[in-house]
Amino acid sequence: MTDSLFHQPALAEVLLTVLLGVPLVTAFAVLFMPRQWPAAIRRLSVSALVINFVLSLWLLGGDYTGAEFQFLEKVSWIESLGISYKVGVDGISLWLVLLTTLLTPIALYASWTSIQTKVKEYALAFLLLEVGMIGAFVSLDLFLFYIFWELMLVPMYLIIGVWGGKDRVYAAVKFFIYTMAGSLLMLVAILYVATTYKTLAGQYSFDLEQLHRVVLPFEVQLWLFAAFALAFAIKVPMFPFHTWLPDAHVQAPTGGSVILAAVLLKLGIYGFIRFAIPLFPLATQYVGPSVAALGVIGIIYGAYCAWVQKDVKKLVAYSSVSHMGFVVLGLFAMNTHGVSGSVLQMINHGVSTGALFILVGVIYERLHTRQLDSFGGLAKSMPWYTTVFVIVTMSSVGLPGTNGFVGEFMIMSGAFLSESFIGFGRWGRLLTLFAATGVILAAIYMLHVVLRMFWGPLSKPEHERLPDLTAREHLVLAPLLVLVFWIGLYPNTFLKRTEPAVQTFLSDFNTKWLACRQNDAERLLRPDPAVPAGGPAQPKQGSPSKQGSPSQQGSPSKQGSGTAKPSSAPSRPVAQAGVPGPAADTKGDPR
Amino acid sequence: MSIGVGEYLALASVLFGTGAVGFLVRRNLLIQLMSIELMLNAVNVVWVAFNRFYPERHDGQIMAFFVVAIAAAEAAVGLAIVISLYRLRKTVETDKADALRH
Amino acid sequence: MLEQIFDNFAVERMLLWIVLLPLAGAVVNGLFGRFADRQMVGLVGVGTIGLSFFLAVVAFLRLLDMQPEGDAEFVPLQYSFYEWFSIHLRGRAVPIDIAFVFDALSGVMTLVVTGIGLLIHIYSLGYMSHDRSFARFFAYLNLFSASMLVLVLAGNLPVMFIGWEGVGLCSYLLIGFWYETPAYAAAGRKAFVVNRIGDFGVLIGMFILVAVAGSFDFASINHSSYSGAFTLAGWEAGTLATVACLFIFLGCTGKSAQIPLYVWLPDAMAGPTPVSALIHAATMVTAGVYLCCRLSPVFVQSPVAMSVVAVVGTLTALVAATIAVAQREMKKILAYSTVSQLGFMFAAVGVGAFAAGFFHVFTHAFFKACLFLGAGSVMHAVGAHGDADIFKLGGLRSILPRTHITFLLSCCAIAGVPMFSGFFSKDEILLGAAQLGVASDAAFLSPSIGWFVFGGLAIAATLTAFYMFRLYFLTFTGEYRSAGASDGHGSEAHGSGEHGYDASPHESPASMTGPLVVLGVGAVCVGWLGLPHLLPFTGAHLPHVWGEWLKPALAHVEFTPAGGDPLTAVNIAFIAGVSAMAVGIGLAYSMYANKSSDPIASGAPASLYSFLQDKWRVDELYAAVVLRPVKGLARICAWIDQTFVDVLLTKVTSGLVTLSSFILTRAQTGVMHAYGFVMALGVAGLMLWFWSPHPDVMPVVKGQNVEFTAGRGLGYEYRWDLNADGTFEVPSGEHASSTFGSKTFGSETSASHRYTPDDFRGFILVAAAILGEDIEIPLSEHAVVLDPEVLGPDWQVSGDAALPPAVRVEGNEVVIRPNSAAVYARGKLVSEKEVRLPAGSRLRIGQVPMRIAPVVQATLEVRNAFGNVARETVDVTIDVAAPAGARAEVVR
Amino acid sequence: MTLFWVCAAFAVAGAIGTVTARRPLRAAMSLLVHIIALAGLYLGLHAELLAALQLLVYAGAIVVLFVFVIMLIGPATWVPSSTGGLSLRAMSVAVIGMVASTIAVALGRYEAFFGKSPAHYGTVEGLGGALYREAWVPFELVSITLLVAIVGAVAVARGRTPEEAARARQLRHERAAANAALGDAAGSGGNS
Repeated sequence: MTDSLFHQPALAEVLLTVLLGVPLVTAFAVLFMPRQWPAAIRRLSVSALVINFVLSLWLLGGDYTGAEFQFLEKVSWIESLGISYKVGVDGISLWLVLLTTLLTPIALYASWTSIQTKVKEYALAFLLLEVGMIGAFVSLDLFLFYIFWELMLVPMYLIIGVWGGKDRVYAAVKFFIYTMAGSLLMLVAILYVATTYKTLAGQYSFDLEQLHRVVLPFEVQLWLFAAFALAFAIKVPMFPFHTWLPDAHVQAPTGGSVILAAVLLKLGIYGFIRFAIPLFPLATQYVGPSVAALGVIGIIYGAYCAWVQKDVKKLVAYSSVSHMGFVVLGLFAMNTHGVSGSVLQMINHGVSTGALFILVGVIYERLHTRQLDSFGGLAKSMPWYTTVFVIVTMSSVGLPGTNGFVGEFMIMSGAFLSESFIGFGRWGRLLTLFAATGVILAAIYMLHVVLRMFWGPLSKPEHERLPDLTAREHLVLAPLLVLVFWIGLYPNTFLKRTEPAVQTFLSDFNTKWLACRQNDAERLLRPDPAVPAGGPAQPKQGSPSKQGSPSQQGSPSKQGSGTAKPSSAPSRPVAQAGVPGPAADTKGDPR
Repeated sequence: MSIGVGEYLALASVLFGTGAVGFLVRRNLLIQLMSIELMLNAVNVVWVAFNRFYPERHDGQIMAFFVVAIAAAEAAVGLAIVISLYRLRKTVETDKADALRH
Repeated sequence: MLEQIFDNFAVERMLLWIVLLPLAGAVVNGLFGRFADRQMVGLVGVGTIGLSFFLAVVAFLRLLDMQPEGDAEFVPLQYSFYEWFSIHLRGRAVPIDIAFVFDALSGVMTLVVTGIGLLIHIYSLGYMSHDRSFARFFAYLNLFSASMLVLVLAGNLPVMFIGWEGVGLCSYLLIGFWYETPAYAAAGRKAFVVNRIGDFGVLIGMFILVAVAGSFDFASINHSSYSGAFTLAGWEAGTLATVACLFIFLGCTGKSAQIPLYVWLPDAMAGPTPVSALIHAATMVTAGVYLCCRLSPVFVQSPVAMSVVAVVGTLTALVAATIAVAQREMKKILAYSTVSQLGFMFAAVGVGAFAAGFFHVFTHAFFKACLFLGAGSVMHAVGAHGDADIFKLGGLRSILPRTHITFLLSCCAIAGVPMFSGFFSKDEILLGAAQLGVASDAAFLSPSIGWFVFGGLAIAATLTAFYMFRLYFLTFTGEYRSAGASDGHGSEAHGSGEHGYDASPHESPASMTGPLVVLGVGAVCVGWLGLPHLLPFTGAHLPHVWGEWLKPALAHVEFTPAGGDPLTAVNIAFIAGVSAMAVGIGLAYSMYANKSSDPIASGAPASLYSFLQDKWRVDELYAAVVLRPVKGLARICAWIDQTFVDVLLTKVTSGLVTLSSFILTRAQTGVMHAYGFVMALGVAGLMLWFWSPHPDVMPVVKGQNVEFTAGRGLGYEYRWDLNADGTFEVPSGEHASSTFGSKTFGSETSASHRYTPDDFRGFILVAAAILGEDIEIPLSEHAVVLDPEVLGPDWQVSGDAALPPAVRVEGNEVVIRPNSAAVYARGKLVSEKEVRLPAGSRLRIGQVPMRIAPVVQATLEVRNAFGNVARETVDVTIDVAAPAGARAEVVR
Repeated sequence: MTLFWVCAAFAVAGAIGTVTARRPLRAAMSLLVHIIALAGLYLGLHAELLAALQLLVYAGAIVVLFVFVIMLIGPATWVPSSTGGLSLRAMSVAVIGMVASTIAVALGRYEAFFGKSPAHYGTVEGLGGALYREAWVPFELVSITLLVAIVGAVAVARGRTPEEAARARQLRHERAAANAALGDAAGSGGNS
C-alpha cells in the first residue's frame, strides 16, 4: 500500500499519458488566454507541440524487437463494462505517433501567418486534434479508441468549417457525415464483439487483447468486418468512398489539409491493421483480395482524376487517393514486406503530401489562387521554392533515393510475391501490374503540375518579384525534406522497428485464422492462442473458404462435444461450459 | 370474502384506464393534467397495496410518497405551461398548440 | 589517422567514392553554387568527376591486377555499403544492400562514364560559360554522373534502379534546363514519362526475377539461370524467362530509345549540347544495352525474348536511319543516328552477340560524344541556340579546323570506314547476325532472325554512312551560307528560324576543342581493342582482347556454322560492312559535296520525303492512339467522379434522407388524439405479447441427464411432463401451490430427468463437419439413403457402383447397410451386409466421423397471470456415451 | 371490507367524473372526491401518514392550484366540444378500455391476502424513520426537484418583459440572416 502510495512513476512509465496530456493541458491554458493575444497563443501552442514532439522521441527508446507493446499503461476505467484506459505502442503505431507529433506543430506553424481570425480557437482545435490522433494510435481498448476516433473528428470539422474556403460548410458537413456514418457502424460492430465476449467469458471487456480471443462464425465475421472496413475505408479513403476528400482538402486551410492528409487518412489503414484484420481473420482472408482490388482501382482512378484537375490542391487530394491505394494493396498482401511497406508508405505519404500541401499553401498565400492556369514560370522568381517542390514531387512520384520509392517498392513486391492462402496469390501479380501503372500515371500528373507551375515563361510580369520561401517556411519544410531523403536512403531506421511488429501481427493473424478455419463456432480462444491444448493437430487442405466440404476430417473437439449447439439460442453461456478447447494448430502452416 | 392485493390491483387498473382515456380523449389541457394525476394516483394504490402485503419494510409507501411529491412538481410546471399557452393562444385547447407539426 | 585515410581509400571502398564524389559535387554546387563564382563551381564540378575518373582508373588497374591466370573464376571488386532494406521471400529475408560490383562489364562502363564525363565537363566549362545557371548546370551534370555510376556499379537490381531512375531525373532536368522555353520543358516531361513507362517494365521484371531467383543480386540471378534453376512452380522455365525478359526489355526500350518508346530522344536534343553528348549519346541511353548484357544469362533462357530484342533493334536501326536521312538540323540527325546505333546494339544482343553489342556501346560513346561536341562547337561558333540547320551552314572546314578534323574522324568511325573504331564494332555485330544466319542448328534461335537482322543492319549501315556524310558535307564543305545574313548579336534570342547565323564564326576555346581532340583520337583508336578474332578471307587469328575480357561477365552463345566453315560468316559480314560504308559515303559525296541544296527533297517523291522528315509521323500516331485516349480516359474519370460517384454517394443519400424525413414527418400531425391512438395501439401490442405465456425451454444435456430451464414471466407457473407420457411429474402433489388457487401448477422454473432407453423417441445420425455446424440426419423406420454430399469424396470402398449407405431404425437400435461405402464401426471396417448399432455408437464413413444419438421428448405447460396456458414439447438429442456437460440440440 | 368497497366506488366515480366533466371546475371537484376516497383506501391499508399527505398535498395544494388556474384563466378554460378526430378518440377509448379491463379482471383473481402488520407500519414514526434512514438521498433529490420545478414554473408562467421581448426579436432576426447565409453557402457548395 505504502509502496504504491510513494511510488513515483518514471517518465517512461507514463510517457503516453504525458504525450496525451501536454496538448490537453495546453489546450486548457489556451482556453483561458485572452483572445487579444494571438501571438502569445500561437507561440505557446506551437512550443507545446514541439515539446510534445521532443518528448515523443523518447518512444524510440522502447524495445521493439519483441511482440509486446511498449510503454504499456492500463488503468481500469468503467469496471462493470470492462473498459479500461489501456495504451501502448508497437513498431507500427510508434511511427504514426511520431508522425503526428512531428506534423501537428509543422501544420500549425505553417498557418502562422495565413490564419488571422479566431487564432485562439484555431490553436485549440489543433491541440485537441493532436490529443485525438495520438490517442487513437495508442489505444488498446476498443472503447477508448472509439472515443479518440470521434474526438479528432470534431476539431477537424471545425478547422474546415470555420477557417476554410468559400464552400467550407458544405465540405465540413460532408466530411463529418461521411466519417460519422462509417464510425457508427464500427461502434455497432465493436459492441457486437464486446457482447459476444460477455456471453462467452461471462464479463464485458473492450480490451483488444481479450477481444482477439473471440472466434466468430464466418458470416458474422463478414458482417462485422464490413462494418469496420466501411469506417476505415471512408477514412483512408478508398474508392468509391473518397469523394469527401477533394472537397475537404480544397476547402480546408493549409494546416488542416496537412493534418488531414498526413495523419487522419492513416487512421483508416491503422484501423485495418490494429482492429479489423486481427479480429476477423476469415473475413479478411475472404474479402482481402477484393479490398486490395479496390485499392488498385483507387490508385489508377485517383491518378486519372488528379491528372485533369485545375486546382492544385484538388490534384494533390486525388493523388492522396492514389497513394493510399498503394497502402491498401500492400496491407492486404499480408506478408512482411507488404505490410511493412504499407506502414512505411503511410509515413512517406504523410511527409510528402504534407509537404505538398504546405507548398501549395505557400503559393496560395502569395497569389491567392491555386488554379494551374494562373501559374507558370515560377522557377524564375522562386528558385528555392521550385527546388523544394521538385524534390517533394519526386518523392511523391516514387523516385528511388527518396522515401516514396522504398514504400512503393516494398508494397508492390509484397503484392507481387503474396502467398496464395492468406494473401492473394496469383491475383497479386495482376494487381501489381495494374498498381505499377499508377507509378507511370503519378509521373504524368505530378510533372504536369511542375510543368505548369514552374517551367515556361512567367505567366504574369508581376510574378517576377514574388518573394521566395521565407525563413519560417524553410524551417517548416526542412524536417520533411530531411525525412524524404532519410527514409529514401536509410529506411532501416524505420523498418527495423516496424518489422518485428508486423511479423507479430502476421503470426497472430495466422494462428487465429487457423483456429477459425478449423472450427468457426462462436468461442473463446485460450489466452495464448499460440499454445493450444487438447485436440490433435489437423492437416489443412483444400479451400480455406467457409464452404469447406464436410468430407474433410472433422475436428475431434466436435466429436466429443455432444450434439451441435442449440440453434434456437446460440449464445447461452451455460451451453458453452463444457466444450473442450478448439484444436488450434500452429505447426500445420498452410504454406 | 376478504380483500386482498387482487382487488386493489383491479381497482388501480380501472383508475389508471380511466386516467389514460381522459388524457387521450379530452382536448382540454387542464383536464388532461388532472387525468395524469389520476394515473399517478392509480400507481400509488398499487405501491401501497403491495407494501401492505409485505409490511416488514416501507418501500412501497416511500415510493408512493415520492410519487406524490413529483406529482406536485409536475402540477406546478404543468399549470405554468397552461398559463403560458393561454397567453400565447388565448385557449387551453391542446389541438391549437401544434407549432411542432411537420 | 593516416591508416584510417588509407583504409578509406582501400580499393573496395574506392567504388563508393567513385559514386560519392560526383554526388558531393552535385550537392555542393546545387546548394552553394548560386553564391559562388564560376571558377569555383567549375572546379568543384570538374574536379569531382576528375577524381572519380582517377579512382576508376586505379580500380580498373587493380581489377586487371587481380585476375588469376587461366580459367579460374573471375574476381570482381565488390563493396557493400549498408543494407538499404529487405523483403521476405518464402520465409527468408532477401536483403537489398547498397552494393557495388566492379567487374569486367561495369569496369569498362565506369571508365566510359567517368572518362567521357570528365571530357564533357571540361567542354561544358567553355560551352556554358555565358549561361546564367552555370552552377545549376554543373550540379545536374554531376548528379547525372553519380546516378549513372550507381546504375553501372550496382550489384543488384534495386540499387541499379536508383541509378536508372536517377539518370532519368537528370535527363528530365537537363532537357528542360532552359525551362523558360515551354517546348523544352515539355520535352523534358516527355522524356521522363516515356522513361517511366519503361521503368514500369523494369519494376515488374525485377519482381519476377526475385520471385524466381530469390535474390536481387545480379550474380545470384545469373547464377540461377546458369544452373538451370530459373523455374517457378506452375510456370514453364522458358515462359518465365520470356515474361521477365520482355518486361526488362520494355524498360530498355524506354531508356535506350527503341521502338516503341524511342520518341523522347529526338526531342531531348532541347537540352544543352554537352548534355546531348553525355546523356543522350554516350552513356545514359546505352544503359538499356548494359542491363541486357548484365542479365544476358537470363535473356539466353528465352529464344522468344531474344528474337523480340533482335527484331526490335533492327527495326529501330532502320526506321531511325531513314528518318535521319531527311532531317535538316545537326542535333536531330545525330539524335536519330543515336537511336539507330542503339538499334544496332540491341540487334547484337538479340542475336546473342553480347560482346559485340557492348563493344559498340563502347566505341559509340567515343565517336558519338565527339560528334555531338563537334556539333556543339559548330553551334557555339555560329551562335546557334538549340539546334543548327545544316542548310544554313557550310564551308566551316577552314573556319573551324580542329572541330572539322575531329568531326570528320568521328564520321568515318560511325560510317564504318575500315580501321576506325566503328568499323570494328559494327563488323562484329554483322558477324554475329551472319553467324546466326548460317547456323546449322535452329535449336536456339531461328536463322531467319539472323538473316533478317543482317539484312536490316546492312541497309541501316548504308544509310548511316550516307546521312553522316550528308551532314558532314553540308556543314563543312562548300560556302558558308549564313555569311552576312545576320547581325551576329543576340544569338540566344533566336534559334534556327528565318534568320541565318552569326556571319563571322570563330573557333571555340581550348576547353572545348581539347575534349574534341581527345574524343576524336578515341574515335579512331578504341576500336583496336576489339580486333576481329578471325580475319576475313585469310582466316588468320587475331587476339580477341575485348571478347576475352568480357567473357566472364556475359552469357555465351555459340552457333555451329552450317557448312562447318566459320569463315563464311566472317566474309559475308566483312563484305556487307565495307560495301555499306562505301555505297553510303559515295552517294553522299555525289549528292552533297560542296552543294547547298538537298537533292533528296527535290528528287524523292514529296510525300515520302515529308513522311520521313516528319519522323514517320509517329508522334502524331502516339498522340492519336495513346495520348489522347488516355487523357480522354482521365477526363472521363474526373467527370464520373463528380457526376456519378459523388452524386451516388452524396446526393442520392442525402436525397433519400430528405425524402424519408418528408414522409415520416407527415405522421407529425400535431393532433394529440392521433399520437394517443398510436400509443394505445402500442400498449395493446404489449398486451398481446403478455397475453399468452412463453415457455422457452432450454435443455442442457449432461450425458443421460437433461436439465430443462424454462423462461420466466408475469405470474408464470409451470408443470413438467419430462418423458412426454401424458402425466405431469412436476410439481408433485404436496409441493404444488398457487396464488391463483390451482393445485396442479408449481413455481419451479427448472426440472431435470435421467433418460433410459425406454424414453428414446427416435435417433439422429450426427456427421461431423470441419467448418460450421455438424450435419444431423433424422432416422426413421424407413431406410434413409445418405447424401454423398455429406459423405465427401472418399466414402466408397471401390470406385464403381456408387450406392451410398442406407440407415434405418429397428426397435432400439439403428441398422446401417453400408452398400458400397466404407463404414467403420466398433473400430473395424464393416464387411457384413448390415450392421446393428445401439444408441451412442460411434462410427466413421469414409473420412467423416459420425455418431448415433437418441432423441427424447419432454413437455412443459406454463400458465400466466391471465390464466392462459401454453404447452411446449421439445425433442432433445442426448449423448448417452458423451461426457457430462455436452451441449444439446433442440429439434422442434 | 366495507371501507374498501365504499372508497373504491367513490374513487372510480370521482375518476370518471374528472374525465367526463365538461367544465374544468367540476372536473377539479370530482378529482377532489377521488383523492379523498383514495385517502380512505390508504387508511384501510394502514398507511396513515400517506393518507394524511394525500389529503394535504393533493387536496390542499394541487387541487387548489388547479382551481386557482381555472379562476385565473376564466371562461377560456371551457373548450367547446368538437367532432374532430372522433373516430380516433373512440378507438383509443376502446383499446385502452379493453386493456385496462382485461388487466383488472386478470389481476382481480390474484389471491394474496393481507396478514397482520407490525406496530409502526405506516405511522409517522414508521414511514418517517424509513424515509430519513433508508431513503434520505432520493428524499433530498426530490426536494431539489421540487425547488427546480418551482423556479421553472415561475420562469414559464412569468412571461417576458417588453425589453426582453425586443431583445428576443432582434436575436431572431440575426439568426435568420445567418441561416440564410449558411443555406446559400451549402447550396452553392452542393452545386459546384
